[in-house]
Amino acid sequence: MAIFGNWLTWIILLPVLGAIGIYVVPKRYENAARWTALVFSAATFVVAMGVFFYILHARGINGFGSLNDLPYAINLPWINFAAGTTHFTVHYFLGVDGLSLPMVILNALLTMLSVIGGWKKKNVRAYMALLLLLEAGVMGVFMALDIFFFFLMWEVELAPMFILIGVWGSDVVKHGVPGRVYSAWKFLLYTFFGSVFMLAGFILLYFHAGSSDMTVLSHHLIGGSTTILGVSISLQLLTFLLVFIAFAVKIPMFPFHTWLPDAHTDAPTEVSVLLAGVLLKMGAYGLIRFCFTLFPGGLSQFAGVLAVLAVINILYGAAICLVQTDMKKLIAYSSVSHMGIILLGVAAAAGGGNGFFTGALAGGDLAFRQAALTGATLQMFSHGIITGMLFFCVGVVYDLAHTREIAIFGGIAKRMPMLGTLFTFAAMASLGLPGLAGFVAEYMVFTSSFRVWTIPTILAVFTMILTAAYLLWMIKRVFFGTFNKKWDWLPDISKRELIPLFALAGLIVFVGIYPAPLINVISSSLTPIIQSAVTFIK
Amino acid sequence: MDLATLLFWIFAVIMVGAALLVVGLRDIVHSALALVVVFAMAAGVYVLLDAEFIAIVQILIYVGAVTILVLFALMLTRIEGQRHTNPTNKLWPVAAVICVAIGAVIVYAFSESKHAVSTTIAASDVVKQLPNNVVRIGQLLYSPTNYSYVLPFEIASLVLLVAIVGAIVIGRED
Amino acid sequence: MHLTLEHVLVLGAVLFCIGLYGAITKRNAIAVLMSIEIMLNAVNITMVGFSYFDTVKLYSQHLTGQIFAIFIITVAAAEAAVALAMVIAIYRKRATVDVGEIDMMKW
Amino acid sequence: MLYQLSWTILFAPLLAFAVIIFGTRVWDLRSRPKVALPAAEHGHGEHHTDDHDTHAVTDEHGHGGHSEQDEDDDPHVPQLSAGAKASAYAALVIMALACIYSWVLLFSTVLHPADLAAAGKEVFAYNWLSVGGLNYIVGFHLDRLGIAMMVVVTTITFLVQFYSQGYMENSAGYARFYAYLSLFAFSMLVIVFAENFLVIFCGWELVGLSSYLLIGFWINKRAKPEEQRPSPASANLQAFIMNRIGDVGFILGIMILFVNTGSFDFIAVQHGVVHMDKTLLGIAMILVFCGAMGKSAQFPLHTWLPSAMEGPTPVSALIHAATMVAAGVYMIARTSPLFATAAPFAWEVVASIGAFTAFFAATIALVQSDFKRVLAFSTISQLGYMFVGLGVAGPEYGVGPGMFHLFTHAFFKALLFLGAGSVLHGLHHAMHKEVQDVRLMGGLASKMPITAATWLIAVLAISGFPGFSGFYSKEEIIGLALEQGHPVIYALTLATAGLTAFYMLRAFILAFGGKGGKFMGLWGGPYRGYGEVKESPLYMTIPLMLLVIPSVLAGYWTGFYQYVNVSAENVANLSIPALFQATDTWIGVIVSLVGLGFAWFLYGRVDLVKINQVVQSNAALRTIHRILFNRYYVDDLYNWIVKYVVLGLAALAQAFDRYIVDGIVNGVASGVTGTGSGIRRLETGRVQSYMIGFFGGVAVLAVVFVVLITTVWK
Repeated sequence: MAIFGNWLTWIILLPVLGAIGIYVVPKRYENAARWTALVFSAATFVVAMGVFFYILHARGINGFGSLNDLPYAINLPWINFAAGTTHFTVHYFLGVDGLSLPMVILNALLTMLSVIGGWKKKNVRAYMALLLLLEAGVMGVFMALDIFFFFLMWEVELAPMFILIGVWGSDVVKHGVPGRVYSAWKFLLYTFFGSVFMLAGFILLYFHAGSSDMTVLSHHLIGGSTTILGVSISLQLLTFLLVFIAFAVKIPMFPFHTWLPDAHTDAPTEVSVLLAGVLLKMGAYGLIRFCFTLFPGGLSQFAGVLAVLAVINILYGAAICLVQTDMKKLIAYSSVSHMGIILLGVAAAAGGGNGFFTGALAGGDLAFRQAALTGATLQMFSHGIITGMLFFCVGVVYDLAHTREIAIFGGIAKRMPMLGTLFTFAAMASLGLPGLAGFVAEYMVFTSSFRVWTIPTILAVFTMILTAAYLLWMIKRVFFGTFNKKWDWLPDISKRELIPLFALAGLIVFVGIYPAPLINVISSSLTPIIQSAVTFIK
Repeated sequence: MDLATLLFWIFAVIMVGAALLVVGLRDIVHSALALVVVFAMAAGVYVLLDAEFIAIVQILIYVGAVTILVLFALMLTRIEGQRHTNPTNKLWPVAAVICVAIGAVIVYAFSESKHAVSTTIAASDVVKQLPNNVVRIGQLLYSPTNYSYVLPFEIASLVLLVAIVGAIVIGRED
Repeated sequence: MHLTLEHVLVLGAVLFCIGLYGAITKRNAIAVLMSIEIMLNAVNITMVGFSYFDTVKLYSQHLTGQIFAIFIITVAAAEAAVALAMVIAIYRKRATVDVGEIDMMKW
Repeated sequence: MLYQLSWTILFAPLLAFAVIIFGTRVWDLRSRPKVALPAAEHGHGEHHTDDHDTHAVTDEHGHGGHSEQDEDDDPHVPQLSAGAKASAYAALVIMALACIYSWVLLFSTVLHPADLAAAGKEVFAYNWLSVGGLNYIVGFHLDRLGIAMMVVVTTITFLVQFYSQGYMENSAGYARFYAYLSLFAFSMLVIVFAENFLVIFCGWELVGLSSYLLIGFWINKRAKPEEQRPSPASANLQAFIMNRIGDVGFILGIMILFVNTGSFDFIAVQHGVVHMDKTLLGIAMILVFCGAMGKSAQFPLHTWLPSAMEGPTPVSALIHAATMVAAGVYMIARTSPLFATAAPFAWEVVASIGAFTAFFAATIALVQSDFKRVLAFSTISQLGYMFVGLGVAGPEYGVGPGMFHLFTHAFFKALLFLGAGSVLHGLHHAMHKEVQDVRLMGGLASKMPITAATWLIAVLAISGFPGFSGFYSKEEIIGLALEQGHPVIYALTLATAGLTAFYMLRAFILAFGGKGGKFMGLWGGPYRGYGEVKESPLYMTIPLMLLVIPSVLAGYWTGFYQYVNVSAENVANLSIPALFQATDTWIGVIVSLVGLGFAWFLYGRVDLVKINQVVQSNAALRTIHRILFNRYYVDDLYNWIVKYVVLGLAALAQAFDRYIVDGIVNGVASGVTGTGSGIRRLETGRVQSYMIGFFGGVAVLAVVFVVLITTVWK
């Protein structure tokens, strides 16, 4: 079977097999379940890295291709029927390029680390199995290149997430129900709300373009306009908006963001890590992969609004962080703020700009757009590892102290020096300290979007102050300052918990100091996208 | 006005009057007796319309069986000390409006509208090919080969069986 | 003035409406059932009328309307049996046959 | 080759940092005895940054008289482990080598100027990333400006590290301290070597990090509200955020330059801005200057520096006096060609803010009673001078005057701080608590003669006493202000010179002298504290003595002006003879002498208590004193803004989020469920009401149908 001859299939299949495997081992061997999960997630990671090195070996660092030139893919017909004159076809089409492969690797890595982090969870078999299923779903999202297959995977990912939050979440009562139930439903319904529009957009796209295949669609961008309730709207903008709502919910973009703080506060640690690390990236990925590639015209028309929303995301999220009393909620809102940078980058890459700077330069506007989009993509990756690390750190505190209330801690770095160090490190990375991963993307996006959207960028830069303020203030109140005797019994972080933190810290430093390889991988795939987009807009 | 029309009018007026009594009388037993009249008049109308078999069945089943059944049920569910055994609820004005509206629309539908079924063929024009149609009904119901309703008939008999069993199960004292 | 289809149909319609009125307004469950019987009869009359006044004479051989009526009578008989059994069962449980007090279908 | 390999200087401290963090510090921690608690398990392998260690796991009770609070304030170990000592030695050896190398570079460039092109030489670079046509390059280069700064950085870092062996004795975080110092040295050298705005910004943030870590070195130390002293944990937060505020301006400036020139490289930008709008360039440069304002603690971003004194004193000497705060000046000097191209208001803003800050900080320093805080404000004030020097010099004098003051100031200010540290160290041992209030000192000169003597020299140097280094650099700036036609700035700087002389000698006499001492109260006198004060160990006094040399002599190297690229004919105007011939020089000297004399007269002859009584009894003096003592209430203003405006807005946003945005979401949800349960009530369960619904619907539809048939569809 051709389908099993392709490693991409196995990237999705291995976690599923792992989930089944966990249930195959008898219930009393809990350790066996853990090791099964670890082995399968590690295997997935290895396969993902294998694909990376295969492409690297075959085509070089700049050869990660694009939709029209996929370095590694599999495309098989899957659903095919004709109703009257209408043909309906869906392909089993998986492929990776420089945009999706970093996300695939990130997902594999974070899942593996989450398995290690969640080693001691109660009801561990189900937990591990669901983590693996979640991984499989997200992998599918990142690799699917058929819009309906993508949609399917987009929905598949919801189920394990829903259960993970709903079962292992916190019991603090919210709106009259346990928080985990409230948040799980909020997460699910909110995402569904977006999905409905996405499906509508995809169907509209399908019947206008006649194909669900991304490579075909990216060649034949839809055009023209249509009339809805007497209002004439360009088809590009209409489909863009429909599809974008789903991504906006997932990113999450103001005003669709309120599910995120709830989901984060109520989710267990590892789920928060994955939620912030990869699930939010699904939205950003979709924005670039689908909206940017297929609806450049619509995106360009919308870019001004998007830039404003991005600034709201950035500043509003940061401002709210200042008054949070819960560590996890603080980090959740900081995610809102940081994801705004991605939006700003995308807006800058697609937007017409406000034309303050028009001087001819080497590379011209295009170079700045490219830098903005590459920065946004890099931000997806670096925010994933940094926020993942922050959540792991909070998780360690929570597991020991059973609270995340900032105010009741104080000076606990005295008892948890190692954790204090790593937490400070992660906070520094998050606030964009040079030499660490967060800085690279932020710097790229800000410096290049400044040329396109000057005023929004000027406003957005002030997040540097706010980010530093809320993160370091939180660190100060929790770890430094007068020692609260109540926490005299706290042990420091355990060796097992150190593994994910060290792994992420190493990655953060590497990306921060030498981002060129990652940038090359990403930009080799983004260049064709942005070029065709700019051509279309003109 | 020929005889058939005259008879029809007689039957119809009595029938409508009896039906009004069924829904109007205060004593439910009287209502049930009025219902007998309705059924009987219906049988008369069937005869007028060349449906002798239906008319016989009507007499047998409705006047004979259903009415008795109703009377038995009334007897079994008698509530002591109730003067109005057949009361009307508060919805009656609404119901009256709805009924009048529906009736008017039906009448309008087949009389005025051009979409309506339109026939003015008199009974005298009908060419009778058979002295009566009982044989024909028998063929239609039982003939296993020809164009017939044998399958629905069997299903109907099954429905009856189920109904009998169901009635026994439901009505049984536990 | 001959007997026309309109006569029959009007009769059926009037009977149907009377039955409907009764079915909606009567509080005694048995009265409701009786009203329903009236409605069924109204329909039967209509059916038989159609059968009689069928313009395409060829098909009058088929007597479709009358067959309909037979089936309706059959089902009506079954319905009456079951419904009355239910009324009696309910009466035994609740000591009432007032439809307004029977609201077991409520949420 | 000599120059090409200079990147080793840059990476040497990073090496030291890595060696300590991954090597000797782990050794140190593992060798500590584990008591009571399950001690912190320090995993092997890589931790990539700072390391807040466990101090108190090991015992404190050996030190009699240490309370619980003291243990939190400054945790100690009974004796340093081999690992801790090895950390210090590693840092010292590496820094000594770097220091020697940088001096070699200095001498060789002085002796053979032709060897190193004026534009400098790229010594190390790699492509950080490149996208489209834009290249983000991490590049380091070496030029004379950099060498001058590098000498300052490495020398003072080395001396401070040497000194810290005494000051940080038995500190539980000994190894950590050296790691941070090395990290700082690396970050500072990144700025020095930076070839483009990207790298200088990186260095900029990294020194911010090291500063953050070092100010907050005593992680659990408490605030002392009665002395208006914040806790280190608050002070470092304040420092970092204040710097970030400046950095926002900096990065905005960089962005304006970048989008107009498409490059970060200093040289390329310099070529690129020629075609740029001069006003826009001016705005960009002022934004860049904002970064310098943050880092160099210029008004209004100055409040973090006095708070930063909560860090260990060697740190104050190194970072918050000699090097890091001067990075702002260095950066402006580095970008001075851009300032020169920009509209003239850019330089004027720099000079004006510098002059105002110099005066402003000097007035505050007049009344401070905290020994270190006097020095902090004097640093702010002197940094103001440097900006004046850069701002007024104009194209003909270039960066020379400003940089020269940076150069000399670094030595004597480091000396002042290290001397202060020596005093505090002595008092800590005497009184078994941390004392920084001058009102508890007095007459220490007879007890700590070396410290006192070196301190006095530094005081004279900073006051601009003729013959000391400060005289040459400072009078030059004051003179230039007049010469280049900035009378207001001249007046401010001149007044500041007098104030500086006054408050520095005041601080000296309050600490080391007093009424009844020798030389009219200059030397010795009554000691207002308690306990037996002894001179500090040699580890601490040797750096003091060594620093005396440049504090005096650095001023005589007027070749410095030419060294940092001032054309030869203008250098003649800046030479020592020219300085001595100018009238305004002697005006400045007289002002300084008046300040010195007044301080000597007042504090050497009158009791401190008495002065206080006089001030308190006079309403005007009392008001002025209170305003100055509270630092013009700027800190309170900022606190107020943060507390009510910033946090208020944040709380507002939070409320908006919770009640409006989320309220709509939850409102929609409860709307749906509410509608559902409302509609549920329609389900009466009565068949007849359903029948009404059903047949009513039929009737309505039928009527509608009829109406349609008769009207529309006819």
